[in-house]
Order: sequence, then C-alpha cells, then structure tokens
Amino acid sequence: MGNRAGKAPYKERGMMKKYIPEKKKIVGVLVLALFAFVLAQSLFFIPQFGDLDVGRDVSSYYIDNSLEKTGSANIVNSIVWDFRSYDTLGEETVLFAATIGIVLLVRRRKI
Amino acid sequence: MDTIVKTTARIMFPFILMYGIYITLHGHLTPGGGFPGGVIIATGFALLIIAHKESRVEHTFRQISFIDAKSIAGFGILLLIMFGIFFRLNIIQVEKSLGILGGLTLPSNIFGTIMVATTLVIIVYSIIKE
Amino acid sequence: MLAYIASMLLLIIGAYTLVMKDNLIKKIMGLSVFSSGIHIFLISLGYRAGGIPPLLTNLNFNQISAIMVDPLPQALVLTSIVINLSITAFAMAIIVDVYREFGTLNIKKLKSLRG
Amino acid sequence: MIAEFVPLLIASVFAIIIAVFALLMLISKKIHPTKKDQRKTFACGEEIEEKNLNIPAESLYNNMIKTLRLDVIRRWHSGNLASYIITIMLGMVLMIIYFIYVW
Amino acid sequence: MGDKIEMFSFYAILILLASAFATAVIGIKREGVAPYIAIASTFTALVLTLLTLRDVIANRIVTMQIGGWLAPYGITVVMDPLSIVITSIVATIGFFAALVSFRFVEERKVEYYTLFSLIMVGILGVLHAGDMFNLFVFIEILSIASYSLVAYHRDKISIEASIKYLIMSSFATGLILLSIAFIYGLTGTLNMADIALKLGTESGLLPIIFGLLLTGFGFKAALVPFHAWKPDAVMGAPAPIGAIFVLASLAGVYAIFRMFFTVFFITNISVYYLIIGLSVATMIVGAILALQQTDILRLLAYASISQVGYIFLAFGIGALHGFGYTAAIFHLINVAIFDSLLFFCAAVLIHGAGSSDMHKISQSVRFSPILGYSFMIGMLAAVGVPLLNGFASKWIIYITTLYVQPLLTIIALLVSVLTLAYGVKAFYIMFLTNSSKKRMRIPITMLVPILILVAACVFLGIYPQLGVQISEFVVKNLANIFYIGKVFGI
Repeated sequence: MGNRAGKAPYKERGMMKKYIPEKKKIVGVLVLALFAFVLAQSLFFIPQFGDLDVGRDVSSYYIDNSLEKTGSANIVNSIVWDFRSYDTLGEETVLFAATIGIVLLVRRRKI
Repeated sequence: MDTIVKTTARIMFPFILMYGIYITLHGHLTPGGGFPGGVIIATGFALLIIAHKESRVEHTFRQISFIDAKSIAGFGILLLIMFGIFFRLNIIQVEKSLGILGGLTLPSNIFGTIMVATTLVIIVYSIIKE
Repeated sequence: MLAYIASMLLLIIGAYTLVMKDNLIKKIMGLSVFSSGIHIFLISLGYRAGGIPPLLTNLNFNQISAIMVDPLPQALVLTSIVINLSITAFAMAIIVDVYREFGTLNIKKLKSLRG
Repeated sequence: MIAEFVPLLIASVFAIIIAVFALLMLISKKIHPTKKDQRKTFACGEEIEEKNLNIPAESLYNNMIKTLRLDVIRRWHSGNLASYIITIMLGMVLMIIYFIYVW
Repeated sequence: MGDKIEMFSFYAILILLASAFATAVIGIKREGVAPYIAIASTFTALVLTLLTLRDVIANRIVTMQIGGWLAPYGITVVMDPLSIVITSIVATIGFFAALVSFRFVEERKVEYYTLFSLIMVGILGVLHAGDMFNLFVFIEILSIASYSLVAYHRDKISIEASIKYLIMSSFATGLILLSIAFIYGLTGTLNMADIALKLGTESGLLPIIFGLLLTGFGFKAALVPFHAWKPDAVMGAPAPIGAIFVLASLAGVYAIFRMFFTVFFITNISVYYLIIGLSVATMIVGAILALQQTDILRLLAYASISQVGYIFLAFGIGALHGFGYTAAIFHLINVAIFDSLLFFCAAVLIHGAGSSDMHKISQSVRFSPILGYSFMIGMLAAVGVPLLNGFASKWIIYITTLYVQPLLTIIALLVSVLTLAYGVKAFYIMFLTNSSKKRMRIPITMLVPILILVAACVFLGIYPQLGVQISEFVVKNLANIFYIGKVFGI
C-alpha cells in the first residue's frame, strides 16, 4: 500500500482543470431539476407542519399504553424494543450482515 | 500515537464505558437505549484501538472472539424475541408495569448494546487494521 | 413548512452529489446526505406544534397523548439510521478494496463491466 | 370461430419471425462483415487453428444488431455509474409525472 | 375466528436467522460444518413452508401478530395464496441452491453460508411482511447480504460490481423509505391493511408515492430503466447466487403485486398501460443484450431480465383480460424453475472450467450429455417449446394478448425467437465446440437439484393444469377485502 499512496489522489482532484460543462452534466442537471419539481409538487399535499389531527390513533395507542403494557417510560424505546421488536431484529440482522461482509472483505488469511 | 494520546485514551476509557452502560441501563426511563449505549461503548473501544494501534490491543481484540460475542448476543436477541412471540401470544400477558425494571425492554436493551458495540468494534478494528 | 423544504433540499443535494461527483467517497457522502434528508422529513412529519418529547415523567403523566410529539417516526428513524450506518460501513470497507485493486477512487475509471 | 385457428396463427407468426430473423442475419453479414483483425485480436497473437476459433459463434448476432442500429442499447451500458443513476432518476420522474397526469 | 392457526413458515425465517448466527459462531472454529448447517436449515424452512402451504389451501389466509400486539399497533405477518406460492418456490430453490453450493464453494465457507442464510431471510421476510416498514427492513437485509456476496471473489469484477450495485441500490431503497414517509404522513399508520383502508383515492400525493414505490421495487425486480445492476451483480457473485438473484427479483415482483392489489388497489387502466410499456421495454432490451454476451452468467442475467418482462406483460394485460393475472402467476412459477435450472447448470460448468467465459468453458471441459440436455431443456422451456413448462404459460400470454392487442403478441413471439437465438448460441458455444478431452465429474449434490428441476419443467409442461389451478387459486383470492378482514380479525 505504501508506494501507491501518494500517486493517484493528487492527480485526480482536478482542481486545476478549467470548468467545461459536458453534455452529461447538463442532462444530469435537467434530471435533478425534474426531481426537484416532483418533490416540490409533493409539498402541496402533505399535512401542515406541526399539525397532527389526522388519524394518529396508532401512535396515541403507543403513548397511552406504553407504561402499562411494556413497563417503559421512554416511549420510543418501548416502540423500538417491544411493539415493533421484529423490525429491530431485522435491523440487528442488517448490522450483522454488514459486519460479516466486512470480515469477508478484510480477512486475508485464515484465522 | 504518542504517549499523551495513549494515556488520555487509557484514562478516558472507563468513563466512556460507564457512560455507555448508564445510557443502556436507563434506556427505558430516559432518552437512550440499546443503540446509543452500544455506540458509546464502541467509541471507547475505538479510541483504544486507534491509540494503541500496534501494541497489545491487537492480541486482545482479535476478530474471532468478537464474532463469538456478537453471535451470542444475536442469539440472545433472537431468543428474547421468540420468547416474546411465544409467551406474549399464548401464556402470559404482561399487564402491569414492572416499575424500574421495564418489562422486556431492559434485557432487550442490554443484548442490543452488546450486539451493536461488538459490531462497531469489529468494523472499526477491521478498517483500521487494513 | 421550513423543515419539509429543508429536508427536500437535502434530498436534492444528496442526489446532486450522487450524480455529479466522481469520487467514490463523495458519492457515499451524497448517499448519507440523501438518507439524512429522508430522516429529517420523517421526523418532522411527527412534530406537533408545542409538543413535548415522548417521555413519561411525573410532570406530564395525565395529559399525555394530546401534547406529545409522534414517537413512531422517531423509532423508525432510529432503525433506519442503523441500517444507513451499516451500509456506510460496508461501503467504506469495499472502497478500501477498490483502492487496492484499481489504485484510484474515481468511479469513471471503473469500467471493466460493460455491455 | 377464430379461436380454432389461433394455434395455427401463432405457429405461423412464429415461423415467419424466425424466417425474417434468418434473413436479417444473412443480409447483415453482407453489410457488416466480420473483420479479419478482429480474429487476430481475439487470438492475442497466438497461433490458433481456424477451427478452434469461435469468433463466428461469439459474435454471431453482432452483425445483425449493428445493421438494425440496436447497438445503441449496448453502448448505453458503458459501466458509467452516473449514467445509470441518471437513468433511474429519469425513469422515476417520468413515471411520476405520467401518474400525476393520469391519476 | 375459531382456533388460531400457527404460522409455520414464519418460524422458517427465525430458523434461517438462527442458522446464520450459528454458522458464524461454530463455523469460525470448524469451517466444514457451515454447509451442513445451511443445508439443514434451508431444508427445515422448506418443510415448514410446505406445512403453511397446506394451511393456506385450507384457510385462504393465515395471519400472525408478532408479540401479540393487535393489528395496526404491532407488526403483522400475513400469508395469503400469492405469497405462499412464491414462498414455497423460494424455499425450494433456496434449498437446491444450498445443495449446489456444497461443492461449488471451497473457501471462506463461513462468510458464504452466513450471507446465504441472511439473503434467504431477506427474501422470505419480504414475502411475509404485512407492514410497510418491515418490508423495507427486510429489503435492506436482502440488499446488504447481496452486496457482500457480490464482492465474494474479491477480484476486480466483483469489487467493481459490488460498489456500483451498492450505490444504486441504496439510492433505490432510499426512495422506498421516502415513499413510506409520505404514506405515514398521509395516513398515520404502517400496516398494509390499515393503509389500504385509510389511503382513499383523493390525495394528490398518491401518484408520487406510487411512482417512488414502483421505482424502488422495480429496481429489485430489474425492470428496464432500473436494470443496470443485475448483469454486473450476477457476474460478480458465485454462480449459485445467480439463482438467488432470480428469487430476489421475484420478491420485487411480489412487492409490486402487493402494492397493486392490496395497498393501493389500482383500478386505473392507464397505470396498467405504463406497466405494459415497461414490460415490453424489459423484454426487448434484455433479449437484445443477451444476444451479444460472451459470458454465460451475464447472458443468463439478461435472460432472466427478459423473462421478468414477460411476467409484467401478463400482469399488465390482466386488467384488460382477466386471464392475464393467471398467466403472470404461472409464468412467475415457471421462470423460477427454469432460470434457476440454467443457473445451476452454469454453476456446474463454471465449477469444472474455473471461468465463466463461454469460450473458455468450451475449451476446458468435455461435453457431458446429462448436463448438456438439462441446459437445453431449460433453454427450450425459456423459449416456450411445447411439452415444457414455459410453453404453457407463454401460450396463455399469447392468447390473452391476441384478444387485447395483437401487436403485443407479435412482440412476445419476437422475444421468444430472440430467446431461441441466444439459447442456441450459448448451447452451441459451450457444448458443441469443445476441444478439450477433460472429463467433467458432476458432483451428486449438483446433479440431483438439476434433475429435479428438469423433471419439474417436463411435468409442468405435460400437465399444465396443475400450474393453472394454482394460479387461479391465487388470482381468486387477490381481492384485498379478504386480506383486510383477516388482518383485523373480522
């Protein structure tokens, strides 16, 4: 790794290069503008910020029953580890998969 | 790393560890829980690993033992959730508050902390070792 | 409303970085910014004007569900952050290997798979 | 009434398409013949007998695709990640605009 | 409601998960144990899935509330006919893939089998999910396990394919999360049945949500503007994982079906027109690119993209002609069978030759009749030759398209001809021009799955009524009224 380290990155930073817009960049900017347009479109329809009137009986169930049913005063914690524990199992599995992947990548010799 | 960093890391490490454990054990009462506690504990180990890069930490934190610990923690979570599924469903219904020992949340938090901490330590260790 | 607009801006910035930058690490950063935009959007969906954090204490024991912010998005974001963390960690590990194999981090030089 | 002839119809259309396909291959071999230096590149400078060279098989359909100008599709798969992501985003945005239009 | 029916196939997920953890614990000391754990756990998963299949045939829909929390509050796991049929196929092919991997994988077995179990967990979890966020989490498990498996060989191709797949796929799954956020903002719930009740048809957000979801799941299913990852990923991964990628595509297809039928209940015909357009593009682009490949894995990847296009063509026709849905389900079953057969044959060849380039394969191994004819049967089934299973489903597609729009029939036939063309090319190069005298020994663990899949191809071709009956049973129970009623226990 040692002799390679200094070689490549400095060349490719491209700070000295003069800025010439390529065709692909123009396409990219156009697509991004369209994406922004769609996202802006969505802003008209989502409920008002800070307004929680509509249909939140699921989360009010969590708030009302957290202490009695799970014995946890921290409602987020009780959701993560009790009401929706299956999701958390999945989440830990994701971490596990990532770790095994990293071990797969870095393990050169047999342990 | 030089001596200052090594010494500071060695002094800081127990406090970071204690703070992480506190965050975990109080997770069901105050903000915190398994994941933040695990991350804090892993930060302490990461500090040690980075500071003592070449020295005896290498032998202490071999990947193999961490995979063991992590998988055991994984087994723990799996058992807990299976426990939850079977027992919640059929036999006992936890109706009352268990006071300061928050039901299944506390053991889940502890197992989650072990899992997250070991995972992150393996990740940091693997990437640093490269 | 400002929170929504800010999160949308983060989404656009993330997508911009993802499309325009050639450096792999910058691309991963763009991915993180993109996910953070989604997380902020999800969190701000659960905000209640003048709400308190979803923690039960002696002070707020009786009037709870009307004044608390929505706890469910926070739980979802907690899960999603972990997922995002593992993606980033794996990406970093694989970028190390990319550098070892190709000697560069420029994605445009990685063109052995085509057709 | 038509239903009785459907198998026959489909079989005949299938046969016609195969015939057209074969015809196209024959024609396109005339228009874009396989070059000699392509064989040399394939052999990497080694001496390989003619019968062991599988070039005609491996690029069996390339002449035809070149004639029909369909190699654009392959050229799009350039290995360039940015173009892939742009295509994903473009597809998504166009789909959403179409949905907004028809919903 | 009566007695509660135990959902056995859910325990299949837990067993596979436990086997993943167990592989990491035990295998790190004794590497040889890893394949046995994987084979045993996938076999157990298969048995459990078949038990649930029996229950679903008797009771239509089986649900389960995890942890005993009631329907919109906890996480629901649902098995209805659509998901159980796909789950059975996935469990079967997964078991076969584990068998094929037994001799194929010779180094780093621990990581391979752990990730193999995790990818199966991801696919089965997606098929079981009755909750949007849970679906997202399992899609992430599937994705991360597959990034790692793509990087398995750690050479240039694998690393490059893995990093590209990672960036694209994370972007696409981010879009799924964004749409889940929109859904949550609109309805305040995550349960699919509850969303279906509360979503309505009025809001202007619906097209945006649906477009984002179609992008995310279409990416997993490798629909055409989103397909660029698939050939690279399949080429980088070990060959048996190619079959798993087909199954992952089917999970994406399943998620799209679920969105269409249960969550959104789309009745707007224009949406189906878009699906037909996408499917035609998918079929043609996949077939044309497959014609030009010289690498067997890449060719098969494009072939499977093209076959997924057929599924979506039948599905899009379904709104116009009721038999289309049946054809879609039936073709989905057949695609899983013959595509995995082809990938397994390729795995044997690559195992013998040490390379996935078709020319090198032909130079380094001798023609083996049993493998050659199996590959030919798989390819002919993909083409749709009578007396093989591909014919039965493709025939229904031809007939239904003929009633709706004859142009689509011609396109479908054209793509069949293209399939025949690249099949002939692959068969010719790999089996008929070999110059090597090296006899290839086919291990029994690879031979048995291939022969069983060949038998399935022939059986479903001779007796297609079975497949049609299964598909009709699925289609009859697709209406989301049953689903919602069962989830809420009404």
